[in-house]
Amino acid sequence: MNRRMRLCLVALGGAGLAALFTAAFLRLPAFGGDRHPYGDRAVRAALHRHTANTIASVNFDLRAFDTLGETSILFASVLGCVVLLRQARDEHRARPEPADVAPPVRRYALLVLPVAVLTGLYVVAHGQLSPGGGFQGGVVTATALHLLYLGADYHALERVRPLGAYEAGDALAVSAYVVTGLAAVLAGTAFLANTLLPYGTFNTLSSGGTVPLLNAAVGMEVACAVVVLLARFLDQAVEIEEDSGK
Amino acid sequence: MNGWLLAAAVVLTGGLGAALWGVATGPLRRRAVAQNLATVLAGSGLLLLAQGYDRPSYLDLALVLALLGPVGTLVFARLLADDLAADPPRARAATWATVGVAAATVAAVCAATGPGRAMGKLLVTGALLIGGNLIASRALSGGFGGVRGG
Amino acid sequence: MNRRTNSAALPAAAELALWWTTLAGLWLVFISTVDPLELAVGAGAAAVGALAARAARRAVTDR
Amino acid sequence: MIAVALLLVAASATAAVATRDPARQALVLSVLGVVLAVLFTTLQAPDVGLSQLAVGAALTPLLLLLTVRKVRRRPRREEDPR
Repeated sequence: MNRRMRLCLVALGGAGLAALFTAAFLRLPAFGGDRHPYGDRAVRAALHRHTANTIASVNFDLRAFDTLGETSILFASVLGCVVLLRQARDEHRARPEPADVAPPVRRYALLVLPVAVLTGLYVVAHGQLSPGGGFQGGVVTATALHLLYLGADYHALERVRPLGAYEAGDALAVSAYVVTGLAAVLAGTAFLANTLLPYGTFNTLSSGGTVPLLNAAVGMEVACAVVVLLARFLDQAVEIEEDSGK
Repeated sequence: MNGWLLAAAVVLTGGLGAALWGVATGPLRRRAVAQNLATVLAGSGLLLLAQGYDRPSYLDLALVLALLGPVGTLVFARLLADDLAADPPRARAATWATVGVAAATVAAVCAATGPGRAMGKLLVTGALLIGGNLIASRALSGGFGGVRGG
Repeated sequence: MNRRTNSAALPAAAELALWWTTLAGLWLVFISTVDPLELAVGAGAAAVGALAARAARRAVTDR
Repeated sequence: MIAVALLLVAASATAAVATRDPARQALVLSVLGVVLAVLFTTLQAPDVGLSQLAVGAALTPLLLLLTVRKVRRRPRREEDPR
């Protein structure tokens, strides 16, 4: 296949894509309007199930199966990173030297770490009420732990981070999501159908049926996955060195 | 468009625009300082937007930014310590001006909210935003001495 | 032996209690409506935060 | 308001593409993340904005800079006449 042929092929595909996009674009609802066919239906469903945050209702109730897929993608990609970034045979671990951090920075890290952990948990717990949810809160919690690396050194972080526990937590959280879905099947409805729990009072922590449970599972999964992922990156950047003279 | 949104537009265009110029051009020290200041300005902008749209739950965004923004700057201060130590940033005037903007924003939004738990949340967010920024600028100008491999 | 563990346990408990009170207060500031479940979840989250705070402090100072 | 945020996003994204050095690019990228969060807020999508903040403010720069450090450490070692 020569250069000219390839160019023609790209142009053909691009033109087809452009035509499809244009056709789809012409039928879209106008930007910024107050009516939207999907939006109206989603809000109605969310209100019916007493979920104040419509986004959480869409993610963890109407399209909970999609979210299961996304969760598994994150799980699989972290697994891939763990396999790729493992310590190879021609590498060895060098102990990092302790870092010399200015006292105000160290105090700030120690002070903000628990506050950030609390905020992450707050965001996870209020996913069905206010903006946020499992993903956002999980990332905040996991980032908070790494303040220990920034405010002290890698050795300090390793002391509060039993990596095996986080790997197990990651797997456990994904299974918890699936188990919640299977519970609905056992109760006689569809997989992940939100009919198991009472919907509760609108705009309180116990509203939304299974939405808070799925949120908590995703929060734990994301937090553990980010910790494991960052651990592999930190290992590579800080500890693992290639053997010289091979 | 009410006064709060207008104020947010001014803060975002003027402040964040200037920070963007600072982060896109110039030596590394100026870029790092501009990144730090962009966090504070965006945090003030988010506070003003939450007030302007009259959505108290939007405050969570400002809270998360106030927590994680300085952490991001600490990441740069830590991992670029060698480059920054050779040419330490000096931007006291710009830092204090930005902190002034943030403090004025928090004070104004607090005054509009009135006393109560919502005001407490605002004050916590403001304290984290300003305190974090000052610590992060301290870290940029030599907070990590002699980090080698650590 | 018993006296020594006591004298070590007291500051630890005090540190945890101080952090727990601070974080539970922060949780009260964050939430919009107060109800019993909210308080229970907040107490749990504050406990996690307090444990994290103590673990972090020990990892940095005791070496 | 939306126009202001859109302009800022366009400007910072262009700056991120135009920057060559990866470390400086990470700095521009973290500002781009924050500006994107502001854009999502003005479009009344705070959930997306919160995700963007959580990932873009600290996590992406940390991953990028750790990678830069690892890649930079390697050539120096090979030049060492040992």
